[in-house]
Amino acid sequence: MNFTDIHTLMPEIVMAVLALAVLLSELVIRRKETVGLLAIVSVAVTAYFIPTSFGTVFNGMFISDGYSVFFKFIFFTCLILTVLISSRYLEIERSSHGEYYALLMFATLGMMLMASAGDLIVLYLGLELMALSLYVLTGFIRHEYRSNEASLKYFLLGAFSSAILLYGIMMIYAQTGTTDINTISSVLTEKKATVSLLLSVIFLLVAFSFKIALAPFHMWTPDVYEGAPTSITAFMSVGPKAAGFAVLGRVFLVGLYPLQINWIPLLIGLSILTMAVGNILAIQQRSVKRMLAYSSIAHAGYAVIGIIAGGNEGVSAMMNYLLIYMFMNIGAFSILILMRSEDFLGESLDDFKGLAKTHPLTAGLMLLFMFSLTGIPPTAGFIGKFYLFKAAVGAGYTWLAIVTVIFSAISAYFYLRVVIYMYMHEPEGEAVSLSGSPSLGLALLISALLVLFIGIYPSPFISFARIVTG
Amino acid sequence: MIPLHWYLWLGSIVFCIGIFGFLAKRNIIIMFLSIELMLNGVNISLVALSHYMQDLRGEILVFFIIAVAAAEAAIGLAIVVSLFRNRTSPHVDEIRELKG
Amino acid sequence: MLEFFFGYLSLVIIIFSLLVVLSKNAIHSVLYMLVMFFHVAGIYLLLQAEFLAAVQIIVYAGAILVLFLFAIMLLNLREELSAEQLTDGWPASLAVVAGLLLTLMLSLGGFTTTFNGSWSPEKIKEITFTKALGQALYTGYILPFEVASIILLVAIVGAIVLAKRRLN
Amino acid sequence: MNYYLLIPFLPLAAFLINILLGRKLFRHQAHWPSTLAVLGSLVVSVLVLIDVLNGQTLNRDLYSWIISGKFRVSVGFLIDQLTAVMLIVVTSVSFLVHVYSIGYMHDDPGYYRFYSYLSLFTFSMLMLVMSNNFLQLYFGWEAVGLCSYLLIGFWYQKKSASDAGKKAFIVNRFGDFGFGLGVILIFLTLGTLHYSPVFETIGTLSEKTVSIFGLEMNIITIIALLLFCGAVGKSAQLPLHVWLPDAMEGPTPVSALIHAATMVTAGVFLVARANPIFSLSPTAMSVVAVVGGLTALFAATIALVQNDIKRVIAYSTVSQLGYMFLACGVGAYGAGIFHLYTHAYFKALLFLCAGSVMHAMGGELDCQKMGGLRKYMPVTYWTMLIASLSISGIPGLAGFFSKDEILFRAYAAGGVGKFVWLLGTIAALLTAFYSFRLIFLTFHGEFRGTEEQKHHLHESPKAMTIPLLLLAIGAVGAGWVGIPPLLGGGEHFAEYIAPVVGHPAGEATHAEEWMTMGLSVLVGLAGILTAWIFYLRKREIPVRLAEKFQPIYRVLWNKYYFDELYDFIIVRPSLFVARNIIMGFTDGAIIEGIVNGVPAFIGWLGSHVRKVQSGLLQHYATFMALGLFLLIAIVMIVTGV
Repeated sequence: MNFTDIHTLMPEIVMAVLALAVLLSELVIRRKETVGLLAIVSVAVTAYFIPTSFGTVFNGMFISDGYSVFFKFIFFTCLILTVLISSRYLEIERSSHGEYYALLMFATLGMMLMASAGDLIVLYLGLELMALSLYVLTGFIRHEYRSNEASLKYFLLGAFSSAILLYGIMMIYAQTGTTDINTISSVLTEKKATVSLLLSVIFLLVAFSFKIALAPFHMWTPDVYEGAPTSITAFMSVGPKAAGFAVLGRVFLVGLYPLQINWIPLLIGLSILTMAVGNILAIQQRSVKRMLAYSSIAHAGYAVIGIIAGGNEGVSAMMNYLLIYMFMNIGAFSILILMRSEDFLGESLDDFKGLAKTHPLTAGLMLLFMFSLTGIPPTAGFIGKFYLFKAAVGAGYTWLAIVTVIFSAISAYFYLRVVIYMYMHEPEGEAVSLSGSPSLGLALLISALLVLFIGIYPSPFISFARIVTG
Repeated sequence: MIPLHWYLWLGSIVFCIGIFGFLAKRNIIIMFLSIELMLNGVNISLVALSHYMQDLRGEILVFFIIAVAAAEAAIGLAIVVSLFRNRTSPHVDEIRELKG
Repeated sequence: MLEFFFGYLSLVIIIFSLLVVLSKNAIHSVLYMLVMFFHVAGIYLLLQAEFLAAVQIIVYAGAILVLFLFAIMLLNLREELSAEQLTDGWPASLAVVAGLLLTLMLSLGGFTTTFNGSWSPEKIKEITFTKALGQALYTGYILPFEVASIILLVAIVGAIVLAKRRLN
Repeated sequence: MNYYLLIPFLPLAAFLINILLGRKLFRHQAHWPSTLAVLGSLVVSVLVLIDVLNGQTLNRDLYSWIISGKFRVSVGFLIDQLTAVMLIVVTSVSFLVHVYSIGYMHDDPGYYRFYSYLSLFTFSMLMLVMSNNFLQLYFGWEAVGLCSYLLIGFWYQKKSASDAGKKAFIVNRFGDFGFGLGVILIFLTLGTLHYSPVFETIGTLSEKTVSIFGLEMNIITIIALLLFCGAVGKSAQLPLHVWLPDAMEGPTPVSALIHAATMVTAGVFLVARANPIFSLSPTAMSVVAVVGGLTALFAATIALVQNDIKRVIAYSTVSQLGYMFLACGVGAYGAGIFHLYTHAYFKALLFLCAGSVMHAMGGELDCQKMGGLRKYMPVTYWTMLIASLSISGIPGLAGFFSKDEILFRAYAAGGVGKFVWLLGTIAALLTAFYSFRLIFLTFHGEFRGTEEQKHHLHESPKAMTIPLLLLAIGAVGAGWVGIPPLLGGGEHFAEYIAPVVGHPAGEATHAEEWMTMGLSVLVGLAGILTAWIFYLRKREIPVRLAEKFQPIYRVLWNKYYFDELYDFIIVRPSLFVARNIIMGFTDGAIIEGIVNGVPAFIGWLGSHVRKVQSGLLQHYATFMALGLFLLIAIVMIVTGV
C-alpha cells in the first residue's frame, strides 16, 4: 500500500481518532448531551470520507466496495439512532456517558472492519473489536445484576464462538494455504470438497451463526438482549447482526462459493430451525423486550434466505431487509425506552394495556412498528419480506418462501398481541408515565418516517442495494 | 521430520479438552481458562501449519490471537469482578435469572 | 531426537490440559495451566517460532494467568473446594466432545500440505524469526496490527468501566 | 401537467395534519385544513378539466411500488375525460359538504376526527378515480369503504350506528370478494393490471371459455361479472342494497357526500371505466342493464311508503344508481356518467336539505311529524324543491336531461333495452311521486310535531345554506352541457366523453325520441300531481289505499323483507352454526381441534422448547457444541465418509 491509498482507510482512521476524542471529551465537557452530539457529529464526519473510500488495499486485506459501503451505511445509521435513544436512558440508569459513546464507536469501527475485511485475519480482529466493546456495553449498568449476568453469558459464549471461528480459520488455512478470501475462492475452485474442507466450512458457519443468532447457536440472544441496557439491545439486534451478515455474505458467497452446494442445505436447515424457534418462543413471552429478542432471532432466519438465494438478487434483498429491520426494530425498542422510567421497567405486555387511551401517539407508533415487523403493507417490513421471497422463488426455493410465509403468519400472533393490548384493553392501575426527550423523539420520528417511506416508496433503496451488489 | 498431522492432532486434542472444560465445569473462571486452552490448541496448529507451509500468516495470526486473548482476559475478568460485586457465587448454574 | 522432544512436550501438554480441567482447586488449575503454557512455548521453539514462544510466556504466563489468579482470589476457596466441580450433564458433554475429537482426528490424519511459501526454514534461520515476523507485521500486516492495538485500548477502557466503583 | 398531483395529496396532507395535530391544535378549527385542501383540489380539478377540454390527456405512472418481473404494482394517474368529470364531481361536492359540516357538526366532540375522516375519504376517492390500473382502483375502493364504515359508525356510542357500520362492512365483503377475484383473473389472463394494456388485449380472450359447474362461460364474461359484483356491493344494487339505507345512521353530510354523490357511484365509474371489457360481453351487459332497471323500480317502490326522510332519499339514491347501471348496460356509458354527474348535485342537495331540516327539528327524521316548515326555513324549502323538480325530470333542470338521455338510449338500444326502458319509465313516475310526497309532508300543511320542536324551528346558519344554494345552481344548470340536439342543444357531454366510452349503439327516429321524452316528462308531472292530491288535497286517499292494499303496503313498508330474508338465510344460520355447532363442539374436539388446536399446539410446543432456554450457560454451550457436532455428523453421513 502506498500512502496515496490512505483514502480507502480514511473512514476507519477517522472513526478511531474520533472515538478517542469522544472518550476524552468527558473530561472537558460538562453537559452529557454534548458528548452524544459529538458522537453523532463524528459519525457524520466519518461518513463524509466514505464516498472517496472505494478501493482495495493491503493486498486485498481491506476492501471498500459497494457491498461494504452499504453495510457501513447501516452501521452509521444504527449508531446515530442508538446515540439518540441513549441519552435519556443513561440518565435514568445513572451511567457515565463518555466511555459509553466511545465504546459504541469502537464497536462500530469493528463492524466497519468486518464489512470491509478481505482477509480472515482482519475479519477476526474486527469481530473481536466489536465483540469486546459489546461485552462491556452489555454489562454497562454495573449495579444491576441482570446486566452483569447478560454480560457474562455473552462474554463466555462469545469467546467460545471465537475459538470455534479460529479453529475454522485454521482449517481453511490448512487446506488453502491462505487467509485471503478471494484467494481461498480461487484455490477452492480447483479442489474437491473433502471432509476436512467441509469441517472447516462448518466451523466457520457455526461461528457466524452465533454472531447472527441462528438456532441452535442463538441461545445467548434472549438472555443477553433482555439483560443488556435497552439502548444496547436495540444496537446489538441491528448493527452487530448486520455485521455478522456482512461477513457471512462475504466469506460464504465469495470465499466458500465453490462449496455452495455443500453449505446451502445446512444454511436452509438452520434458517428454518431459526424461524421456528424464534417465532414459537416469541409467542410464549410476556416481556415485550424478550419478545423482541426472539423476534430478532426469527428475522435473522428470514434474512439468511437472501444468502441462500445468493446472487445479486438475494444479497440485495438480504441487505435491504437488514436496513429495514434496523428502522422498525430500533423504533420498537425506542418505545420501550420511552416507557422506562426511574422505578418502572415498562417491558411487560401488561404495561401496554390501554396505551392507546393514555398515549395515543406512542401507541400509534408502536402499532406502526409492530405492523412492519409482521410485514403488513404498506410498511417497510412488507417490502423487505417481499423481496426476500422473490429472491427465494427466483433461486428455485419456492417451498422455502412458503415456509417463511407460514412463520410470518405465526409471527402476526405475537406482534399484533401488543397492538391488541394497546387498543382493546383498558388501562390498568395508574397511567404509564412516559420519559421522552427530544433526541428520543427524533429517533422515533426518523424510524417511523423511514418505515413508512420505504414501505411506500421502496424503489430507491431497492435499486441502491442492487447497484452496490451488482 | 515430525509429520504435520501430529501437531494438528495435538492441537485438536487440546482444543477438545478446552471444549470439554467449557461445557462441563461449573466454575466460570475455569470455563474461561478452558477457552484459553482452546485458543492454545488453535495456536499450536497454526504455528505448525505456518512452519510447514513456509508461510508467515499462521504465525502472524497467532500473534494476534495472543494479543486478543490478553484483551479478552482483561474484560472477562472485569465482568466477573462486577458480577461478584452483586453475587458471590462463581458457579455458572447459579447465574440464571435471565431465562425462558 | 525431535520426535522425542515432540513426544515429551505433547504428553505434558495433554496431561496438564486435562489437569487444568479436572483439578478441584482453581488455583491449582491456573498453576497447571502455567506448566502447560511453558510446554506450548517449547512446541513453538520446535517450530522455529522463538518470538512466539517468548510472547507465549510473557503474555500468557506473565500477564493473563496473573489476571486469572487475581480473579480467583475473589472466590471463597474453602467453599469452592467442597463444591461440586462438574455440571450434572458432563457425561453428555464428554460424549459430544469425544465424537468431535474423533472426527477431527480422523479428518486431520495423514494431513500434509502442498503449499510452499517463500519463508523456508533456512531463510528464517538466516534472518531470524523475530525479524521476519516484525517485518511482516509492520508492512503487510500493519492494518491488523493497528486494529489489535485498538482492541487492547478497548480492553483497558472496558475493564476500567466495568470494575470501577459506581458513580455517586 | 404535474400540478394534478395536488388533487389527491392536498386532502391527504389535511388528513395527516388533522389526525396528528387535530386533537391538540385544531379542536374547533379542524375544518380549516380540510376545507382549504379540498378547495385547492377543486381549483386544480377545474384546471385539469380545462386541459382535458383542450385535448391534453395523461396516463403515467407516478412511481412503481413493487417491480417484480411481470408483476408491477404502481401508483399512476390516468387523466382523461371520464376522470376529469369525476374529479369535478368529487371535489365540488366534497368542498360544499366540508363547508356545510362547519355548521352541521359545530359542537360535536369528534369535530377534528370527523374532518380528518372526510379528508381521508376525499383522498381515497380521488386516488380511486385517478388510478390508471386496477390494483390502485382496488385499494382506493377498499379505502373509501373503510372511510365509509368509519363515518357511518362515527357516533359509535350509538348502537344502531356501529351496527350499521358493521352491516355496510359485511355486505360490501361479498361484492369486494368478487371484485378482487376479477382483478386477480385479469392479472392471471393478461399479466398486467394497467388499464391501457388490459383494454388493448382483452379482445384476445374473446375465444377463451372456461367451464363452471358444467356451464361453458366466456372468460371475459366472467371477468366482467366479477367486476360487476364489486359494483353491485359498492353501489348498493339488488341484492346487496341493504346496507345503504342503514348507512344513514352516519352524520348527514356524510350521507350526502359518500352515500349519494361519490362513493356509491364508484360502481358506475368502474363499469364505465372498464367499458372495453363489458362491451365485449353481451351477457354481462344484459345483466348490468337488468339489475340496474330492476333496482331502479324496486327501490322506488320502497321509497313510496317510508317516513324517515333520509331513508326515502337513500332509496331514491339506490333507484337513481339503478338508472346509471341501466344506461351502462345498454351501452350508453356516457348517459350513465352524465346522470352520475347531475345526480351528484341534486342528490347531495336533497341530503343536505334533509340535514338542514333535521337540524331545525332537533334530530327528528319522521316526515309524518313535520309539515309547514316552508315558513320557517325558506332557503331549505326552495332548494329542496329545486332538487325534487330536478330528480322528477322536469324539463330544463339537470335531472331531466340526464334521465331523458338514459331512457331514450335504453329505448333506442332495443331488445333488453326496451324492457329496462319500461322499468325506468315506471320508476320515473314513482320517483316524482315520492319526492313530492316528501316535500308536501315536510314543508306544506300544518306542523304536526311537538310544541317544543315548533318553538325551536329556525333556518340553518349561513355555513349550511350557502352550500345549499350553490348545489341548487348545480341541480338546475348541471344538465345544460348535455342538451340533446332535438331541443337545439349540441349534446356536448356525449361528444366530450366519447373518446373514453365510445358512442352508444342503436338508432331511433325523431318521433321515438319525442315519444320517450314526452312520456318521461308526463310521468314526472303525473307523479307530482298525484302526490299533491294525496298529501295536500285528499289526505285520506293514501290512508285508504294503504288499508285496501294492506299486503302490498306491508311488503313495501318492510322493504320487501330483504333484511328479514338475509337474517333468515345468512345471519341466523351463521349464528346458529357459531352458537350451537361450534359451541357444542368446544367440549368435544373437532372444531376446537382446528380453531384452537393449531395455536394450542404451537403454544404447547413453545412451552416445552422454552424449557431448553433454561438460563444455564452450560446448556447453551452444550447446544452449540451439539449443533456443531450434528452439522458435522450430517455432512459426514451425506458425503458418505
